[in-house]
Amino acid sequence: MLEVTDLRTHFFTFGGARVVKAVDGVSFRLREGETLGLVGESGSGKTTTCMSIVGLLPRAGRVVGGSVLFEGEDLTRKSQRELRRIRGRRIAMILQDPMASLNPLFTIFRQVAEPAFFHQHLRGRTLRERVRHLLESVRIPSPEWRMRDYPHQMSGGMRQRIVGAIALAGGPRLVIADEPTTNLDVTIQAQYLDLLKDIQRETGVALIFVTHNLGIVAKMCDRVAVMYAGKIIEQGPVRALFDDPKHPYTRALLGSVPKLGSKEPLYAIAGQPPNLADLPSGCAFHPRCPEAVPRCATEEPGDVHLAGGRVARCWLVSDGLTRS
Amino acid sequence: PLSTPAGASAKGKITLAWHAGFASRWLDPQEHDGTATPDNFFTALHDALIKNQGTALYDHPALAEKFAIAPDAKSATFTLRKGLKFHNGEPVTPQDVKFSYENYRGAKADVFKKKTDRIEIVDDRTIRFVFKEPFLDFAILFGTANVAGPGWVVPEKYYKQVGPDGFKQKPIGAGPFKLVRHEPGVKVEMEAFDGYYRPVNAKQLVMISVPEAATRVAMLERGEADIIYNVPGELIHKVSKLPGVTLAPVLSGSFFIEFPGFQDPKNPFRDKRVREAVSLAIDRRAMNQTESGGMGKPTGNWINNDVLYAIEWPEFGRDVEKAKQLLREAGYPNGFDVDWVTPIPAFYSRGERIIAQLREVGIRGRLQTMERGIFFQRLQGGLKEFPGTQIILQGVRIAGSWSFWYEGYFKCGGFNSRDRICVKDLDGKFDQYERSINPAERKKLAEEIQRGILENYYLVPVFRHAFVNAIGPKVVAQKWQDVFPTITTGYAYPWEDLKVKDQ
Amino acid sequence: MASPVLEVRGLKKHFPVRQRLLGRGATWVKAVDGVDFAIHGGETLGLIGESGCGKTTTSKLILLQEVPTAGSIAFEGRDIADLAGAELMSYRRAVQVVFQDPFSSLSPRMRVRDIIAEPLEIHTPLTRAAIGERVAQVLALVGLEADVAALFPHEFSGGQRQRIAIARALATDTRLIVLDEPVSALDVSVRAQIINQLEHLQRTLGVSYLFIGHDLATVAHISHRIAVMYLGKIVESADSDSLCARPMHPYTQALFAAALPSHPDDPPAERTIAGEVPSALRVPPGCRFHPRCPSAMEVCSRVEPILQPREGGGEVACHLYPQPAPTERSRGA
Amino acid sequence: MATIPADTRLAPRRETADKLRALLEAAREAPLLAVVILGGLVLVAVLADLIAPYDPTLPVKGANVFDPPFWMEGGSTSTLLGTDFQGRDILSRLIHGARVSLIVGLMGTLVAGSIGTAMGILSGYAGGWVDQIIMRVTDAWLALPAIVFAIFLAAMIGPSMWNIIAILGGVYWTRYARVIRGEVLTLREREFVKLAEIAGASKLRVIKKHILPNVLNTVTVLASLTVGVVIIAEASLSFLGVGVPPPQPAWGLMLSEARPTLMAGQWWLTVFPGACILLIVLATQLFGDWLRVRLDPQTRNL
Amino acid sequence: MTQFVLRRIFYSVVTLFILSATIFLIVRLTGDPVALMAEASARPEDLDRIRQQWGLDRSWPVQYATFMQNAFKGELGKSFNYRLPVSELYFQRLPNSLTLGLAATLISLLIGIPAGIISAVKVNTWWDYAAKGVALLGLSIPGFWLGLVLILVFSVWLRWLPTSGAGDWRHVIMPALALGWYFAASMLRLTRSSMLEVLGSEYIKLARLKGLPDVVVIAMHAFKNALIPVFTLAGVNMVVMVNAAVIIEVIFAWPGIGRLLYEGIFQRDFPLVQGVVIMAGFMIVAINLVVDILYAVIDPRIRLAR
Ligand SMILES: Nc1ncnc2c1ncn2[C@@H]1O[C@H](COP(=O)(O)OP(=O)(O)OP(=O)(O)O)[C@@H](O)[C@H]1O
Ligand SMILES: Nc1ncnc2c1ncn2[C@@H]1O[C@H](COP(=O)(O)OP(=O)(O)OP(=O)(O)O)[C@@H](O)[C@H]1O
Ligand SMILES: [Mg+2]
Ligand SMILES: [Mg+2]
Repeated sequence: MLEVTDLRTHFFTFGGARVVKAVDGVSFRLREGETLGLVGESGSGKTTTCMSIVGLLPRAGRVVGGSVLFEGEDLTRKSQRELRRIRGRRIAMILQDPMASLNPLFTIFRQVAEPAFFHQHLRGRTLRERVRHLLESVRIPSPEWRMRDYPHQMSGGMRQRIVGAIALAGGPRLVIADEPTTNLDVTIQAQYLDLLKDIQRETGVALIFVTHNLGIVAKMCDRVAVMYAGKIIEQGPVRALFDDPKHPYTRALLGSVPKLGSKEPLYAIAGQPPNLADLPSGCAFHPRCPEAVPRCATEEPGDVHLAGGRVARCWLVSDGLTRS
Repeated sequence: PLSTPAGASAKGKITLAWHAGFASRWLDPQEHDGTATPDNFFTALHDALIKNQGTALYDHPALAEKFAIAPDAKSATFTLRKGLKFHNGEPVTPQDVKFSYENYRGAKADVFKKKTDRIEIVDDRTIRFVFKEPFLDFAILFGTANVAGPGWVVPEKYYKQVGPDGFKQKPIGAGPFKLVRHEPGVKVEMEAFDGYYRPVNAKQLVMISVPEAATRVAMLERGEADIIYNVPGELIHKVSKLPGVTLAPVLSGSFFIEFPGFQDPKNPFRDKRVREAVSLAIDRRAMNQTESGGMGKPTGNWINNDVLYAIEWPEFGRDVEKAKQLLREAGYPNGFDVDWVTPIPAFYSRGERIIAQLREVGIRGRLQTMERGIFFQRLQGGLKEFPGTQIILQGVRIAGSWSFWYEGYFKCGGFNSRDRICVKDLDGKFDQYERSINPAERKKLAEEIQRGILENYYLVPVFRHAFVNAIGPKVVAQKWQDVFPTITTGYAYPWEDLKVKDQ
Repeated sequence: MASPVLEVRGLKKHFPVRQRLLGRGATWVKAVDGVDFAIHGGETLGLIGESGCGKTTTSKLILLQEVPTAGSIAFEGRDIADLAGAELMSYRRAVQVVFQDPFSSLSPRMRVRDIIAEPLEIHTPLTRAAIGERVAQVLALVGLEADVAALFPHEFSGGQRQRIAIARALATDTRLIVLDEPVSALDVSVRAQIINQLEHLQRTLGVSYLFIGHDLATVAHISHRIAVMYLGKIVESADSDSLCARPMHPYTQALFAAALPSHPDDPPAERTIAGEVPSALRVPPGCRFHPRCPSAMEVCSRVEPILQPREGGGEVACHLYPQPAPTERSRGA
Repeated sequence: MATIPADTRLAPRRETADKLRALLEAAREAPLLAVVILGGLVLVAVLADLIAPYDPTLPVKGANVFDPPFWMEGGSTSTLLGTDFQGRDILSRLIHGARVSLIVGLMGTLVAGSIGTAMGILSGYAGGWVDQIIMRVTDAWLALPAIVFAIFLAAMIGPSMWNIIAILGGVYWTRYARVIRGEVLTLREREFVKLAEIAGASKLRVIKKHILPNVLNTVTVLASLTVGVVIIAEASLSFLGVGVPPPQPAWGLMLSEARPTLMAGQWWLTVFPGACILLIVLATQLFGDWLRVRLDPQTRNL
Repeated sequence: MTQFVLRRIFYSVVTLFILSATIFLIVRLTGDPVALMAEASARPEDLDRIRQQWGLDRSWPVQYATFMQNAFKGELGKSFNYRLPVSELYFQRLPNSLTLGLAATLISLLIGIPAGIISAVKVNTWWDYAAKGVALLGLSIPGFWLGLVLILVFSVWLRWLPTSGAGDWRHVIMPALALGWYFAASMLRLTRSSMLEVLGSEYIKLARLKGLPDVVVIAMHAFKNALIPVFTLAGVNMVVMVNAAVIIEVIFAWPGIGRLLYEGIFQRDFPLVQGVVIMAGFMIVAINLVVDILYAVIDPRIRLAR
């Protein structure tokens, strides 16, 4: 359904004097009803990837290469006008910050109703019904009442669910959720994740789930893509990736998460995430990589396709040097 | 002689753009402030028994048909014209004259009070003022509108009814124009009064306050104003070129320099050589050229020559080198600093010229500007308002007698001079003059005193300026003097004589 | 066991909510509503609970940023409410804090050296050189080079900044560090560095930590003991191991249920608890957790349970477990 | 065990070369125009005595009044931009006027900024009734139209350059107080301030080390916007006769004094000082906009 | 909500109180008005009489108390200079000033808001620079100079408009333009910056993600949020334009409150200056109050939170 091929999005700042290669050759595919997890550290380009798909980049950003095929159409070649008809209707997005993503001056009703109003031209009772239904589907209690409220009268969890309702309003085929639970409490997060799963089961919508939390990926996703410095360094089915991570970065990520009941020292990745405007040569991860070989510092590895639909980008993998 | 009253023949509208704000007291002669300003308004709304008008200095019969001063100068008798009316239709009676005189609270009121014994109403048209002692200056003081106002008649009944404050809002007088609308501070709209004893030519007279000079000129150019006052030096040339516009450079007040507190031993102006140096530094011709378009007069005496006993004096020369020399001799080879140079508002650019000219000989000053009212108030505050080394550029226009000038601007304790100058022997002579009832002696003393001032440079005359006004094409006039016939002030009265063209 | 470094008894903090134009209203936010715990030398106490349950308020009370409504806090045996003058200053230098946000906790206008040196400048008469030396020392402790002292905070990444914040907390002879969600804002890969670092420092320096967090796994990893807070009260506290092995309070159980799996094959949690934390303005009567509790009983809505020793050490406040005679009214003022 | 301590050899993220590059970047980005204008004006002001061809307070010997600029008919190359109503050289007056106008603009801003910042910090940091009082006073001050207030004070204490500076400073501080207070209110809640307080820092120390340095950005941005306002206000006071007293040449005064000539078509008398004012306002605004973007996006809505 | 309104009213009253005290003091520090009020031949006794008549012989606190007492009754005293009750003078001039102020506000809004929006939406484009240029001109041209140029061009050269004074709508155009120009600039800047801020927010991003037309996003979602500060400024500016358009009124001989105030200041007409300033202060405080309450109406966070 969605096929992203070699997507490159760069930010040109200081009048073009500085180029941030936020997304630099990202490829992945997504099937109907599938959930793809997109994980990576802060600044690795996750949000930019999503925004490139829906065509809403900040002024400084530009897609400089690659394609985004959505149900057979290349979104990168579409005008804003055409994209507007796709956004909210066929592709929806849930933003990270539920506090900030609702307009404080409009009622919940109005904000949930807008897509249906503009895209499906619903009016009056039908519109009301539709909104009530949407709110119900995200488990808002007494929706008739709550839709008259303003965002600030709702808790964070509720707001995020309303943002979910807005995403579902146009009946999308693909929902992109950009770290939708980062600001929520653990219990609320669990509720929300369950909700998303239920909705996905009911509607069969495909989901791209952006997160930096591997636990969420383990819980939610079918496939996972690990991003580092604007590139996907490894992707594959969730289970396989957790069981047998191929890329040293993936391994390190998995090792650095504390496990309940275990007091073993954590595996810490040395160093800091790189500066995207000034990437290290060769493999971007090599300065922090405990297994780096000389070649890593000079040449950039390419995608290596492995069995089981897995892809990795590492000299160790392509050269078969995988650590036992 | 009586002519046909106004009324049907009056037509057209005259708009005057006035050069400052309006003070409501200028509509009430009872509170004459002793300056020329109120003349402009009094002569439209009110009338006096006798007044200055045209070439007549003070003795132009107005409400009074005739008047006589007793030979001993101890009484004066006035006869009112027949059929005089106030704007509200009430007749003008000797009782109103008496009330106006006795109730008068403006400038020189104290003098009149002190010298008047009683007022006799002789018959329904005749009134006599009886004095305690010979009052030689009575007629000139009484009839000079820009000095005092007890001769301006207000309706007693109405005045008492509305009170002084109410009167200022809606004045009723016996003048050629009656009030139609008054926007305090902004606009006075008047209409020809058909009960006036002389014909009134214009139907409407509107006075608008337009403080900004450039705006006044624009109004004239657009035909929104027919007469504008006070064209600034910068615009004289331009206005003179406007089609249909006539420039009216009325030779008017005298500008002179005063050194407040010069007798203080610490004051550099104590030295006569320094004062003389100031005189030598000043470029009077340039001043006249730039400020009055050359239409003023760089005369010698600070007292205008059109008043009683004013002496003629040759124009002072300019000699920068000599001035420097005098300063060196006086012990100021590098000049000195003056704290403030204060020109009479709003003639600031003249003050600036004085500053520039003095700089050339090494006397350094800076300009102090203030509102006109504040300036006069500070003058009356005396020396304490002008501490340190100061220069004041006075601009004065007083008609009548030289003594009004001396009393107002030189005498110790005088109305505007207060304690700033105080030259004892001259003041002594002036007292002698005041007491004397011998015209010859008075003349001699007057001349002596004036010479004393000029020779010692107690005051340094600058020039007699032209109060430059302009007349628009709508006003009927052969020459500017037709509109400004009155030689004692720069205003366009008698208003009733102004005529506008058919539109 | 030696006497505790910090001992908190019956601590309460109620914030008034302004309702009237002048004067104070009748409504109170019971942010902390009767909390007891102790921290021993070289020990880490984990404080966990949902947002708004009063964790930060508790830490503020310890840090003397707020005045308690009731209860006492004793530091090394002395009630800190009584401290003044030199004693107060010595408390201020023994207790430090590290906040969540590494961007906001370092002044952007100060150099790293001055940031770290601030407590030293306030508390010690050291010369500039001596301070410089000490700064280099603590920088080394947290794994930074001495020459970063001359830089400004914006030249560092989040993890490095958090290290600087820790270095600052260590600059004086610190005995207790309050860590208010010190790793929540950090990237996963950096988080582990900081946690390891903290553990290492505790082992070498013997400082005590009050570690506040959301994430059960992280708190459990670093803490010796854990206290679970709900709406201003501690509902369960125990050794980290025994708590993880057997959470007893339904709320603690719910937290465990909501924790994310570390592997896709982990058994899915039972249905997690519903609803959200009620507002601290309207604390439910009886057991505060009863409206959300899957095993709530009739008594729960009437009687507030009090902390009782629990099996396997520690304490729990729940009617599912033996409570003293029900006559006792334990609602606070 | 590849764990403890993770990376002892952490190098600072930017090397010297990088820093230099950043500096160059900043310079490249700086509003060249603004820097050139401001620098030029300051230079002119400082060197006024050397570069002005004539004494600005004296008529030029041999020149007339109202000589036009040299390229116009009747103009002369000895008085390049012509002469004014007293025959003084306009160029020299502009040059010396730069000094007066810059001093008035900068010092007025400084006074306003200092009072306002002090008030804002006091109000925001002390809180409670101190805050209430200062804010009410600020409100009251703001409810008094600034220009009226300035005329008032000028009429009261009499004009001189330093009085004008004091007056304008005393009038325009409120906008700083408001903004700075807001800033301090958020700063006060910022964690580094809390940290200092927890470490036992005195109020004075907190203000000096933490609050003040962090509001300076905002103050600078505000200041750059105030300079223009102050210069225009000075011109307005001159128009009303209570500005910098002549013969001291200030641009506002020159513009105001020469206004009648506008009607006479002698445009150069007002256009030159007007252009100078425009220039300095332009420069400070550009500079302020740039600073605002660079230093603190939060001040955008000022 | 009522609490909120009550508190705001309380603050307003305190503000007015401080304002009145400030103005009362400053006016008295400008000097003794008696000599200016006295008739020309006044002697010291007369001055005393006037002092007594106007209550100037009493101590300042007493004078202030009396003044406030009267002010509560709506009497602002009697002008020294015009010998009329200040309120009468004020209301005489108010229609003119309101006309001018409203027209100038309209002009400033009509220029400022659209230009501000365009320049925010098209930030860093040619449009933006043009708008910034306009703002700059507005901020750096003194009103008196602009006024004279307008007169020169439109009255003298083109002869389209009357030079000065009040009258029909044609009289209003130039003074309103000269006055509104400066305020248009500040309006533009504020609109631009608050629009920019709102446009960068998450909820605008979400609105775009919903696939809403740009017009809806900008006009409904963004502008409504950006409106609040613009509103406040417009309100305050209008009061300033009504009460303190001193320079413009002098240039255009406009019979408004600004000139009244101007002359009052220079003539030490205490009651007049006090009265006008307090009226202006009252209007500003009232406008602020109204705007605050309007906020509460627009912004549910305020409406419901307090
Ligand atoms: N408007 C912009 N101008 C310049 N650089 C930008 C802009 N937006 C993002 N970037 C840069 O692009 C890179 C990728 O940013 P992005 O937001 O996609 O990361 P992310 O993976 O979503 O991070 P996070 O987990 O923090 O949300 C970052 O280095 C960021 O600094
Ligand atoms: N100064 C205050 N005035 C009024 N209420 C307050 C104040 N400070 C905190 N509260 C309230 O007290 C409760 C506890 O807040 P606290 O910050 O301690 O929670 P927390 O457990 O630290 O939450 P989080 O996990 O979100 O940091 C909250 O409901 C909060 O709104
Ligand atoms: Mg992101
Ligand atoms: Mg907290």
